[in-house]
This record gives sequence, C-alpha cells and structure tokens, in this order.
Amino acid sequence: MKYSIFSLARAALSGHKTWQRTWRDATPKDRYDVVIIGGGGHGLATAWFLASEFGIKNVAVLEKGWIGSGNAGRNTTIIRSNYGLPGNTGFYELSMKLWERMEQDLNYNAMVSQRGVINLYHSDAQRDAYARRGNTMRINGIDAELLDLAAVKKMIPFLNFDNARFPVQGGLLQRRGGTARHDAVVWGYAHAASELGVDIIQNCEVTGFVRDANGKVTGVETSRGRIGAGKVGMAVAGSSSRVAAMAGLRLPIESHVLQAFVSEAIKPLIPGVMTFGAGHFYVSQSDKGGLVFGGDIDGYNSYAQRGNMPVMEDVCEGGMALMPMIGRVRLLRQWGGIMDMSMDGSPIIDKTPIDGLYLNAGWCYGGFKATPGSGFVFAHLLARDEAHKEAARFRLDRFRTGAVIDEKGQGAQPNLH
Amino acid sequence: MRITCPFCGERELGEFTYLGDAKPVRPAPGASQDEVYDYVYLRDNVAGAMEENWYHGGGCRAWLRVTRNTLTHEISSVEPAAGAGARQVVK
Amino acid sequence: MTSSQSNRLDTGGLIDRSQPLNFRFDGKTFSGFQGDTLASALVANGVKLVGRSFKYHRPRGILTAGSEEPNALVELRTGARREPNTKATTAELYEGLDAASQNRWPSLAFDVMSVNQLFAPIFVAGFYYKTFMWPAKFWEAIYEPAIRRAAGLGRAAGVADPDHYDKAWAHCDVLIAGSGPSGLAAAVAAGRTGARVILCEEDFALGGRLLSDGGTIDGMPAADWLSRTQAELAAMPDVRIMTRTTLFGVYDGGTYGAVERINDHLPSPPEHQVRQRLWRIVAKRCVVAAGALERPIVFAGNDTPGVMMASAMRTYIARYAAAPARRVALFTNNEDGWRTVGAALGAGLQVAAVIDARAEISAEHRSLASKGGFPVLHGSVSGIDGGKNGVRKISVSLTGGARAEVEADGLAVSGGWNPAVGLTSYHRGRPKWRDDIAAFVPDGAPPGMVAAGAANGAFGLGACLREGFAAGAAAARDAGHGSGSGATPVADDEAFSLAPLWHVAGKGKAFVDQQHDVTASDIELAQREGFESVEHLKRYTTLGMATDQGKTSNVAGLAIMAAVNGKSIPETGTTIYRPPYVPVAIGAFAGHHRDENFHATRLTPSHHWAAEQGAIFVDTGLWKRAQWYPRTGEKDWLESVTREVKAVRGGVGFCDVSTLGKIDVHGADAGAFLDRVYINTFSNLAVGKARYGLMLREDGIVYDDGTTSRLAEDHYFLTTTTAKAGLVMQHLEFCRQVLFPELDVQLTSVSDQWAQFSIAGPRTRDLLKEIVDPSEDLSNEGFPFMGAREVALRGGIRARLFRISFSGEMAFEISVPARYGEAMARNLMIAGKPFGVTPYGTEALGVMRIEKGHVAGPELSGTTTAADLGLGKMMSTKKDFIGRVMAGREALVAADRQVVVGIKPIDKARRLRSGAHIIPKGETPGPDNDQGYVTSVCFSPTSDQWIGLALVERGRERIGEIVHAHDPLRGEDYDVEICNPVFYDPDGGRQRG
Amino acid sequence: MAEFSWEARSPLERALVSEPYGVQGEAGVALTEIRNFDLVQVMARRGKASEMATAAKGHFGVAAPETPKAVRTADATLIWSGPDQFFVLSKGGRQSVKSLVPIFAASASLSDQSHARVLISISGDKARALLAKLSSIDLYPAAFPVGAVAATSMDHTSVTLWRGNDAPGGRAVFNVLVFATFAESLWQTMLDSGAEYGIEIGHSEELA
Repeated sequence: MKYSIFSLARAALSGHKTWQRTWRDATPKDRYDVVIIGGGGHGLATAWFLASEFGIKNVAVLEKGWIGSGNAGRNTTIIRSNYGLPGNTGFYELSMKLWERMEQDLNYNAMVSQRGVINLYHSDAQRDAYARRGNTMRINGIDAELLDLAAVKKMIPFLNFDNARFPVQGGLLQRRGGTARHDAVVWGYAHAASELGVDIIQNCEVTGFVRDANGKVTGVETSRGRIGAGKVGMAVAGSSSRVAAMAGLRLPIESHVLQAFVSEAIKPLIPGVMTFGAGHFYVSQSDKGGLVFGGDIDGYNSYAQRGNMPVMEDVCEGGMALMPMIGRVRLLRQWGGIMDMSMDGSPIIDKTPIDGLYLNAGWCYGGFKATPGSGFVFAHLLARDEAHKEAARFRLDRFRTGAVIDEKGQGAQPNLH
Repeated sequence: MRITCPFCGERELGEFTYLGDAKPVRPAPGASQDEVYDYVYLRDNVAGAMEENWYHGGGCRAWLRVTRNTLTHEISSVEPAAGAGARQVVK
Repeated sequence: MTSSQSNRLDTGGLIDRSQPLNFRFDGKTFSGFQGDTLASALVANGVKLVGRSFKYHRPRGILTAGSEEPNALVELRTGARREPNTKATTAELYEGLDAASQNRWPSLAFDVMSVNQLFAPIFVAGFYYKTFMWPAKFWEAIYEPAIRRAAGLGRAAGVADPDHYDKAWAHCDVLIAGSGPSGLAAAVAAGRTGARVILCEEDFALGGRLLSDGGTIDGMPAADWLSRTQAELAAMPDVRIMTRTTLFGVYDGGTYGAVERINDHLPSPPEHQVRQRLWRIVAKRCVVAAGALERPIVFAGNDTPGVMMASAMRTYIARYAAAPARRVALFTNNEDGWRTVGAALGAGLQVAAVIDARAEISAEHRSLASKGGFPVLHGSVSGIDGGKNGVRKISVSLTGGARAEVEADGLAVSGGWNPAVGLTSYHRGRPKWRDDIAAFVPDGAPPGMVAAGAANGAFGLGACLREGFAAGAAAARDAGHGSGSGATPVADDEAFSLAPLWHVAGKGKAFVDQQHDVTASDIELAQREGFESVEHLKRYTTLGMATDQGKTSNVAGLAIMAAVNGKSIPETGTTIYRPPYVPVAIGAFAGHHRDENFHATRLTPSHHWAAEQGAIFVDTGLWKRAQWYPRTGEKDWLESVTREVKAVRGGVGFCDVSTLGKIDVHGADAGAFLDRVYINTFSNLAVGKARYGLMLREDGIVYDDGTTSRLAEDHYFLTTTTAKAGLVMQHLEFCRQVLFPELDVQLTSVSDQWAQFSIAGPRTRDLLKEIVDPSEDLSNEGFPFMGAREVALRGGIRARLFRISFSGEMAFEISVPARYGEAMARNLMIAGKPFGVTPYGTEALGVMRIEKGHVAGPELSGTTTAADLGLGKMMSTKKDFIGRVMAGREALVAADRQVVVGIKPIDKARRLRSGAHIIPKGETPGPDNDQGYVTSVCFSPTSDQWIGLALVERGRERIGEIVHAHDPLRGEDYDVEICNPVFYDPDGGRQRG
Repeated sequence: MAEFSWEARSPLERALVSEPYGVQGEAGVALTEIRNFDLVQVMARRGKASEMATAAKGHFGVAAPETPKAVRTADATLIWSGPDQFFVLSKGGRQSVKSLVPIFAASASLSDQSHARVLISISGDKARALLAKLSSIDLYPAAFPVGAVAATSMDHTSVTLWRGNDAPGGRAVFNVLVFATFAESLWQTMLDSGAEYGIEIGHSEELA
C-alpha cells in the first residue's frame, strides 16, 4: 500500500479501517536463498537491498523478539559521516547518501532530519584533531566546516561561554548530519522489504547452525523449526558473540552497556546535534520535544541492558557544564543497549572462516548511523561474495594483520573506544 | 554496582576501573604471533558469570579478580590479583 | 485577596487557614492556603481548564492529585527559574507562586492550535510516517519546523539555571519507599529493632492515602495513629525521615537513587542552600511501599475538564477542603470508588448518580444511595457533554442497552488500582498479572528489595499495615538486626470487588494516554498495521511516553490491545519499566559539577607565583599550566612566545614541568620490571644516570614515553607524559600485580611530592652555580649529559638534578619538595637575574620540542609505532617486553606507513596549521593520494619561519621532496618540503655541551 | 652571591582564609588545615610483609595496621594505605624518611610523601553531613569508629580518610589527606558543600 497524504485522507474517510499491516506476518518457509539473522535496522536494510538492488528476493529476516527490539530501538538517533580514517570515512558517507534518499526509496517517512552535527572543541589539540578529521572529510567529498568561537556563539548562543571549566573554542560542523526517527527506519525497511517479497519472521530465535559434511552452513535451527539457507548473514550487534559461538567462532568483540536518556518534551531549544568535547555528552532534540542524550558506555561487559548511576551522573554533569540552561529540564527516562564493542572501535563486515556464514558486527557506538550503508554493503557481500569497496577494510582478519581502524587510538581496549 | 574490595571492604563502582576478561593469560616470552593475537584480541564475551580484572584505583590501588554475571551484574567473588598483597580484611 | 476561593469547603482539610497565600495562574491572581498544592488551590478557586494536550491541543483539567498527573502541567516560576511541564498536582503552593499554562497560543481558553482537532481524522497514530515525504527537501525546511513548534509542551527557561544542586550519599539497613500505612508500619517495625532506616516520601506530608481516606487503626482515627507513629519514628535516632524525596531508581548492589526537593516549596532557595539534592542511598534491604495508582476507564470525552480520578476527588475534598465540583457523579467498576461518594456527601456536595459497571452492589451502598437520594445506574459512561469549562452532562449506557443522562459538573472515575510496580521492575523484571484484582503485581524484585501493601496488590488498610510491618521486620532481620518490640498495627480489611472494565465503546474520542492524545482507536489502528507487540504499540502511538510515564495509561492501553488481539492481558505483557520513577531535574544529576566546578582543577606548585607574573594559563587535562608570560607592549601570544624561546636559546629560561607523572619504582627487581614495560633496557642503567624510555601497549602501538633515572640500585624514578600519568600508573600496577607478581617491585606516585622545573639555555650552568651548593660539581665531566643525582642547594634544602633536555639546549631539570616549588621559582628568578632568566610557558616548550623534532601528544596518537616515530631502533631484540610480538604484525611494519618527518613551507612567510593533509605535489586531492597530515606546527624563532612535524607515507624516504599541504577547511593550499624532523642542532652538541 | 630563602608554602596558603564562611552564626563545621608534617609511605618488599611488620613493631612499639586502621604511637600516627603498606605521619622530623630508612632497609621500600599531600581535619556537628556530599563511605559512628581508615575518593580524587580521636565534647574528627595539586580544588568544594552549615576555618601546626 502506497503511503501519502492522499492515501491518509482516503483512509480517514473509512475511519482508518483500510490500512494493512506495515509488513506481512510471514510464516517461515523451508528454505531461502539468504537468511538474515537479526531483525534490526541492519538486518532489514540488508534484506531490502538484497531484494531491491541485487535481485535476491527469496530472503528471510529472523528476529527473536519484535523487529527493532535491539539497538535500532534504543539509540540516540544520530546520523553523521564525520569520520577521519580510511575505511570509515567512505563507508559512513555512502551511508549518509542513502539516508538522504531513504524516504523516497522506502515510501516511509523516517524523519531524516539534517539539522547539522557539531563537535565542539575546547583546546588547540582538539581543534587540530578536528581539523585533520574535517580535512579528511573534505578530501572525501563530505561537507565539513571548522567553526571558530564567534561562529559557534552565533549558532548556539545558549552554551556556557562565560564561566565554563573548559571553555568552548569552536567546533567541527557537518551540516548534513542530523537525526532520524529510529523506529521508523526499522518499520520503513520492513515495510519496503516485505512489499518486495522478503519474509520478516518475528519471535523466531536462532538456536543453532545447520552445517553440511564440509562444515558449510546450510541453514539455521530456530525456535520455529529448521530453516534452510543458501547463505546466512548475521546482523545481531549486541549478541554477535553469542550467535557466533553457536558456529564455534570467537570474535574480537565485547558487549558493553551504553545508556541513553530522554528528557520531558519541551518547546524547540536545540537546533541540531551537539557533542561536548570536554566531557561525555551528546544531545539532540526530537521532533516531539525531548532532549535525547547520552555519553560513554558504562565501561564493563554487560548484557543487562541497563546501566548504573556513575555514568548517568557523568552524562548530566557534561550536559550542565555545556549548557546550564537545562538544569530545570527533567530527565524522563533512561535505558541501556548492548553495544558490540570491537577491538578497534570500527565494524566488521566480512565473510567468516566458515563457508556460507557472513558477519556484520562490531558497531560500537556507530550502528544506527550506519544502518542503510551497512545494509547495502552487507547485501553486496552476500550477493556477490566480495566486499563492497567502501567496506573493504572492515575485515575480520585486520586484528591479526594489524590493519586496524582505530579512530580513538585506544588499541585493544573496547571500553575506551 | 558495589564491589567488595578484599582490602577495603564494599565500595561504590566509581572507585573502580574495568579492564576486561581475566581469563586470557599473557603468553610466555617466545610465543607465536597467533598466540599473542588470541590473547590480545579474541574474547569469549561471556553472557553469564565471568572473571574480570578490575582496578581499585580510587581506593587502595589493588588489582582485583572479580567474578561477575554480565546478565545481572551480580558479583559472586572478588579475589586480589596475585601480586596485590597479602593481607585481606574481607574474606 | 482578589479571589474568594469559591470552591473551598468551609471546614476540614489539612490546610492551614491561618496562612493564606497569593498566587498567579496565567496572570490572574488567586489565593490559597499553606498546605495546598497548586492543583488544590486551583480546584478551590473553581479553575477547571488548566492545560492543553500535546497533539490536538484539547482543553484539559486536573485528572489526579499526584505525580501521575498527565494533564495539569504548567510552567512554574518565571525568568531563569521557569520550569516547564511541572505537575500542578505536586507543586506546593507558596506566597507569590507564578504559574502559566502551556502549549497554547495565544491563550489557554482560546488556543489557535486547537485547530489540530479538525485534522484529527488524519492525525492518527503514526500519520507522519506516511506523509511529509515529498518533495524531499521540504522536510527540514517546512514540515519538520512546523511539527517541532506544535509539539513540546512547556518552554525551558533558555538561560542558565541560577539555582545550585548537590549530591550526597546515605547508608542504611532498611530503605523504605513511601509513607502510607505500609511504609509507616515497615518503618516502625524496622526502627524498633534498632536498624538504621531511611524512609523516603515524595509528598511533603507523611501518610499517603491516610491523609485523604482516613480510617481506623489500632482503634483510633487514622490521623491520631499517624501523629503517634510520626512521634515514635522521630524519637528513633537511627530512623531518618526524608519528605519531598522520591526514590526514583534502583541500581546494582543495593544502590538507590533519590531526589530531595529541598527548596521547591519556596520561591527560591535560601542563601547557601541548594534547590534539590540527589541522593545515592546504599541500603542492605529495601521495602517498596509506594502504593498503587488508581486507573481510569477509557470512554468518549474522558478528557473533559471535570473528569477526575475518584481517589483524587476524595483527596481534594478531604485533604485540601476543595470541591472539584458541586454536583458529582461517580463512574466505577469497583468497591473502592464508592468512597468518593462518602467523601462528597460528607462535604455537603450533591451526588448526581453513581454509574457502576458491576452487576451487583453491596447493600451498604444501596442504602447509602437511598439515604443520599441519588440513583445507582448499572452501566457505563459513554460520553460527556461539556467542553473547556467542564462537564455538563454525562451519557450513560445502561446494562441492557438503555441510555440515561446525568447532569453533573464533575465525574469521578475509578477503574481499579494498579500497584506501583516501577521500582520492583527496573532490573528488567516483568510484573505478573493477578486476576482477582485485575492488576499487575511485582513478580520478584532486584536483590534486597521487596514490595509491601498496595504496591504488592494488598489493597485493604489492614493488609497494608500487616504486610508493611512484616516486611519492615524481615528487612531489618535480614540486615542483621534482631526482632523488635510492639505489635502489628491493626485495621479492618475493606472488601475489594472489581469487574474489569478498560474501555467503553462509543462515539467520540476516548483517550488512553491523555497527554499524548493516544485514543482507543489509535491502538486499534496500530494493531491493524501490525504493531501488536506492546513495545511496537508504545513506539508507534507514543502511548506511555509522556511526562506521566504512562502511569495512568499503560495498563489500559495494553488491555485494549489485548482485547483487539484476542489475547489475555498477561499474554500481551507489559513494556519494560524504565527509571526514573518520576522525571528528575537534570541539574540534580549534575549537582555541584557545573560551570567552573565541572571537573576538579590541579594547580602546579608554582601556580600562584606564575599568576602573579601575569601568566596566561591553559587547561591541560585537569591542570592549569602557564602557557606564556605576556609582557607589557607585546601585541600577541606569538610575540611573547617568540621572546621566551629566544631568551632560552640565547640565555636561560625555566618552566614548571611538575605536571609530568612521576613514579618511584622500588625493589630488587625494579630494573627487570622496567625492562618488561619499556621497549629499551633499564636494568643496565648505571646509578646516577637517566635514560629516555618508550612503552608500548600490548598491541604494539606506542603508549607513553618519558625519562627514567636510576637513583639507587633498587630505586628508579620514572616520569610519564602529563596526559598519561594516571593511566601509566594503572598500567604499571597491572604489570606488577597481575602480569609479573613474582617480581619484587613497589610503585608509588610521587607526582605531587616534587616541584620540577626545566632550566634550559646556554647559561643554565651559570644560573645553577648560583643556587646549587658550591660543593656540587656541575661541570660536563662532573655532571654529564643524562646524569641524575641529588644535590644540596644554597640555603639548606636538597634537590634532585637531572641533566636532561627537551629543548635541545644545555638543560637540567631540578626537583624540590613541592612546598618549596614557589620558593624555587622565586629563587630561580634571583639566581638567573644576572643572565636574563626568563620564565617560559608550555607554548615555548612546544616550540622548542618541535624545533628539536621531539615527538609529543599529537604524534603519540595511539596509532603510531616506535618506528613511525623514528624510534624503532630503541626496540630491544634481546628481551620480551609489552607489545613486542604484536608490533611485528605485517601492517605495523609495512613500508608505506606514515612516519614522522619535518616540514617547512616553500614560501617562508607562510603560516602552517596542524590538521592540513599531505598530497603529492601536482595531484588533485582525493582519498587515494591522501598521504598524511601535519601533526604539530610552530613559528620557529630559530629558523625564522613556521615549521612543523607531519606523519607522511614513506616520509623518511622522501626527505627533500616538495609536497602539497591541503587544508580545505581553512581554504589553504601550499607547498611544503619534507625534511629531517630535527630542525635544531641535529647533532645534539648544544645539549651535551 | 644572592641570598635564597626556602619558605615552605602550603598549597592552601592562598585559598584558606581564616574567617567564617557561609551561613552566619554558630558554625556547623570546622575545617582546619594541618601544616608541615612528615609523611612516609612504607611498602613491604615482595614477600616481606611479616618482616616489615616486625620492623615496625620494633621501632614504633605498636603493630603497624594491616587492615584499614590508624594507630597512634608516641610520636606518630600509622595509617593503613593499601595492602602491605602504611603511612607514617609525624611532626617535627621525628619520623622522617631519612630516619626510617635504616629501620625498614631489609623489609620495605619507602617513599617520601610529605609534600605530596595536604592534610585537612573536619569536625563539628555537621561534619558528617558535609562529608556525605564528598564521600561514598559510610561514616556512621559504629560503621566508621575512631581509628577507621578509608583509601577512597572525593570528587574523583584519591584521598586517605581516617577518623581521629574525638574532640573534647565527643565530637568526631575526620582527617583527609589529599594530593597537594588537587587540594585547592577540593578545598573549594568543601567550602561550597559546607556553606549551608556555616564553616569555621583555620590552620594549625598540630596534628589532631
């Protein structure tokens, strides 16, 4: 069913009784050309690109709960392509370009809103690091501007410029960055993929892999029975190690809890996305009016999907340090997601050593913004058995060879990325 | 979270720093690149009880081996690192 | 007094009529009494229209009397203290209170945005996902700004919060949430054992529902029992009662979060006091006695001002002596709702009718109805005739199909009670369904926590007291206390009969989530479109995501979803419960840590002296460091820094370098230990000598560098960079305690023990001769380059002297105990006066290190190897050390790595900037020829031009090559020559001289 | 030849102003800086904890604390500072690092911390209320009795906190050793935290 203001108006006449399911409630078939494990943004996007770009429509997406129940539904909704290292830069820009056409591609309004992302800097060293990164972006054809203090003041006059412990000196601005409505991205891909014939199967937990005599993966065991597959793609960030372990794989990944917070809805206050450079705080304001913000991961391995007070306090301290006008705004809700923290802070999209099994994992903080790009390059890998050029560095063996992509320079210490 | 330091007693999370899985053992000198790669990079990433290295940097500066459930955050044991020191107040 | 409090009852209530208070709402002045909330005062003044809803801007009144309020939200206070979305039901009245309604324009009564109601047929759940897509660029430009403006409820102040906040810790054996009958009984039981008890109550008064519903306890009126109990608790030294304090979350290890609203009941906090305090309470046991929340029944027009929860209506009448209506009707599906009838009649109000959804009512209630002269209608409310000024007429569908109408100006609604299961569910626990009360109750709880009373589904007063008392006693016992004295308080158990009713089908909008305007038909639509999971339902319709956190709407919403899905309520399940229990000011979470106090500040030993000299300070981590020392007449920093560099290179200068991390490494195996943590060897360092060392991470990347001296056979003095001081200490302790426990090594931070100064320049020795005791041999032979030993200073103190150089000059670093740091700076000025001694800051320090090609923070970026930095030869091949094996990986030894080189502009007048990229000359910049970047730059007074260090692909093979510096961010493009990174005195003669 | 004077300056010399702070009236808290002390960290050599204990007992006449406690000797206070280690706090050079070196030559490493810390003593009716804002330690009288020690953090800064002998009138006295370069910052935080109780400020040369 085509969505538009006209279809809405028509449906209104019938009291909205004519709407169909946003995606079909599929029953698993015996076999698919490709089975994607994980009905989050990445898995659904992969399925949609397989169907729409690579002509592979006999595809199932298996979701153990409800689609979008993982990190797709618990992030801070930021999209950006302001990365500084080869591998990341091109990939995230590919993703950004796909964000820019997503709604028309999917016929679903995911509220992609390019209101800008600014990373504030507070020291010369930080400015220099942002200059290096911004120039990388420009060399890769990505928009970036280095703002000085006066320009920041003009753009965001309500920051603490007067008595800050670490005064703002300027910022790196990507105007094309912004936010998107995270749940709608999931529903949009589900809707569009389903229209192309992809089976989206909820409440279907993968419990094991089916292997042939050569060790090749030929299907999956699930809570809804065995499902055969030509190829199996894993897109289960947060659970990557657990699912990989069913195939006997150990990964360079740890699971950590990242908390996020939303305030009560208030009238528009904050124009785009801001990151504080002297503490752990980033914020945007949703269309509904809530300040959506977050900071660092709690710092210990966790699958609990909830965090503790020190980080919550640390994040709010950052917020108050940056903009003391939010003191009387109330925090409404806190939640936690499980981050697939890789050993260099960058993702892994690669074949695995097991024939027929493909891996999309290790998204760290970067998973949401990568959604369309990840889907596209993973679909490419699954369809063609070779890496898309913008994902060629996201190899699983890069830790063995040393060709790591370490934006933060923290090494094999996931909780510092 | 609160961790009972064997030397200091029960303390709040903010006094501790996390390093990670305590199970991998640093290979002996002369180990192959593959062995060291495994030690440095590969993780079981346990969903359940896991032995971990924590540092009581905001307290007595002892490194601790903490057994903690990553699903519930429940801590079932805390032992000092081999070289942390001899005397303990809390067994 | 400008208003008569038209709806104030003549007698009764817990308000203090001797203390009248004036307040303003939407610019109009009213009066109330001490003890009122803003909501009760508005009720007392007959104000019915209080707010506008989120989406349709429908007129809304007051639904509840507590923190579950979805509708009566106001902007409280004005100016910088304006607080959006404050619940009128929890705002205590104070003299001069100023509140304004929100989400309306131009006025509450006439709100232009209420035109949205006309579009309501289109503005159904999720409508925005289906439209606003064409043309694509209209989203940011037109659609979204309009949506954002329309949404959002109240306005934040927009300027810095002038009030202060702080945070504190508290510890107890038994923590109790809530001071209703269960909570008080628990506190008494626990307190009598001698346990340390903290009781948190979000209200300003203790008592919970006792304040509104009264009752008889231990044979006395509830109010008497309440005062007796309060007195008993007050006399217990280890019982702490915290009113105006909400327990909002439970975290691991028995840590609880609470917020105390210390001064919100005053116009502004008294001097030196905070507005609110965040408490982290560490409790061995916790009793959740947070009560239950009455839930609405969803029917058409249920959002009309004047429709109110039945229990809230009793609260306004009994506790506040304020009549929400003159002629009241009750719509209930349970026994408890009937109490409101009693309260209304007792206050002399008319009861128009009781609409009871149950087939049977008790004889007692039948006789009450006949005595009170009002009809009991068996059926349901199907519609409301009324508007922004309140309810006028109530349509009733009678059991059997007939219809009736009731004229009333207020409708009390009771759909039963939902235990407050938030706290017990915050560790992702899911409550369980109990059919007998048609409600979710806790099913387990985080470790150490138990629910009691209404929070546990026990709704009778007697049961609440018994459960609370038992839970308090058990908690104290589990926390290690014996049994207490005294008996369980006794009260009757009221009957509780309920016929579940969630939604009355009918024409017109029936609201489930009143604040977010989620209707019953929205839920049906969501189901139709496949959003059947409760989490999908919540996200698609925004049910339960408003500032009331779904307290009155969630269960009704999922009950309706269950019905349309043909499933039971427990099958349908709940969403995950998320803290905080009530919204908490962000300022409280930040506490003291804002503005200048965001983080601690570290000051060097010579800080105040440098400040006297007029130094400009720079933040380096937590440190304030002297960046340069401007002199009168200097036009900019560059002029000052250049002077400082020249003064050092031409004479002598000094700089406080105390910020370097300093670690005493003691023990018989100290040398062997250092051999394992550094890539080079220290066990063979002679006593009295210093050596530059480089550490790797285990992944083979450079971690830190610094000079380490051997002061005795078993004592090394190790220095780290300023940035990594704490981390290196942690790393070394890890090596000592975890990796190499067999070694005899002791580590102590002595960073703060020593004030350390670098003294550099050709006249350094001359200066030192003035201040060092003449018996010390400072000659090149007596104190050679890289020498390190203790010396006596004139005037009687001892110092450590290290002949090391960062600047490339003849230089020493001198350490004195830190309290002499300021004297040292003064004495260096005195000693150096004949030689023109010049204090220099971190900028000059940086200039000289770049001139000398020393790597620092920008090069030690966490991605460079020793070889990248030109230090590959330091890597010992004779021993194991941290990082050795991984440093040999193919990508880390690849020939095309970016390595440190020097660069200088071809145009000598050109300024360099860090962050520019290096592109082969003549090529168009692109990802494939991006060969590196500029890491550090300075104006070199020695070279009289800008110079820099850069990381460049195969750089060392390309010395002399002209490449292009590309800096599109700053619109700069220019050629530079790749050169040796050591610009100054490459053979090192000066530092050795 | 110039003359050099070596005046030792406390890191709090400028920040500490000996006059009432905060709310007027009777002060709820007294903050006193103790100046000019010797502080030596004694750390057992690997496997030599018992030898260290013996040496300490022989020298001080009392056993050095092996758990988080502070004990008084005739002319010093021995304060637990971590596993197999303790501080020796004294005045007037009576237990300086130099004098202790021979005592522990065979059993422990010594590190002079005399200048690395600032010592602040906190007392008064509201001392616990003030400290509750800075410290996560339970200072309830029975939980933290006289002589109790905590190696802990305040304001994300490492401190050694111990309870000294009660002041006349039975009021608890808490001592905080804070790193010298953090001292002014922590001092300001203490003032901010205690202003609502009223603070009496002073400094002293005497150990409490």
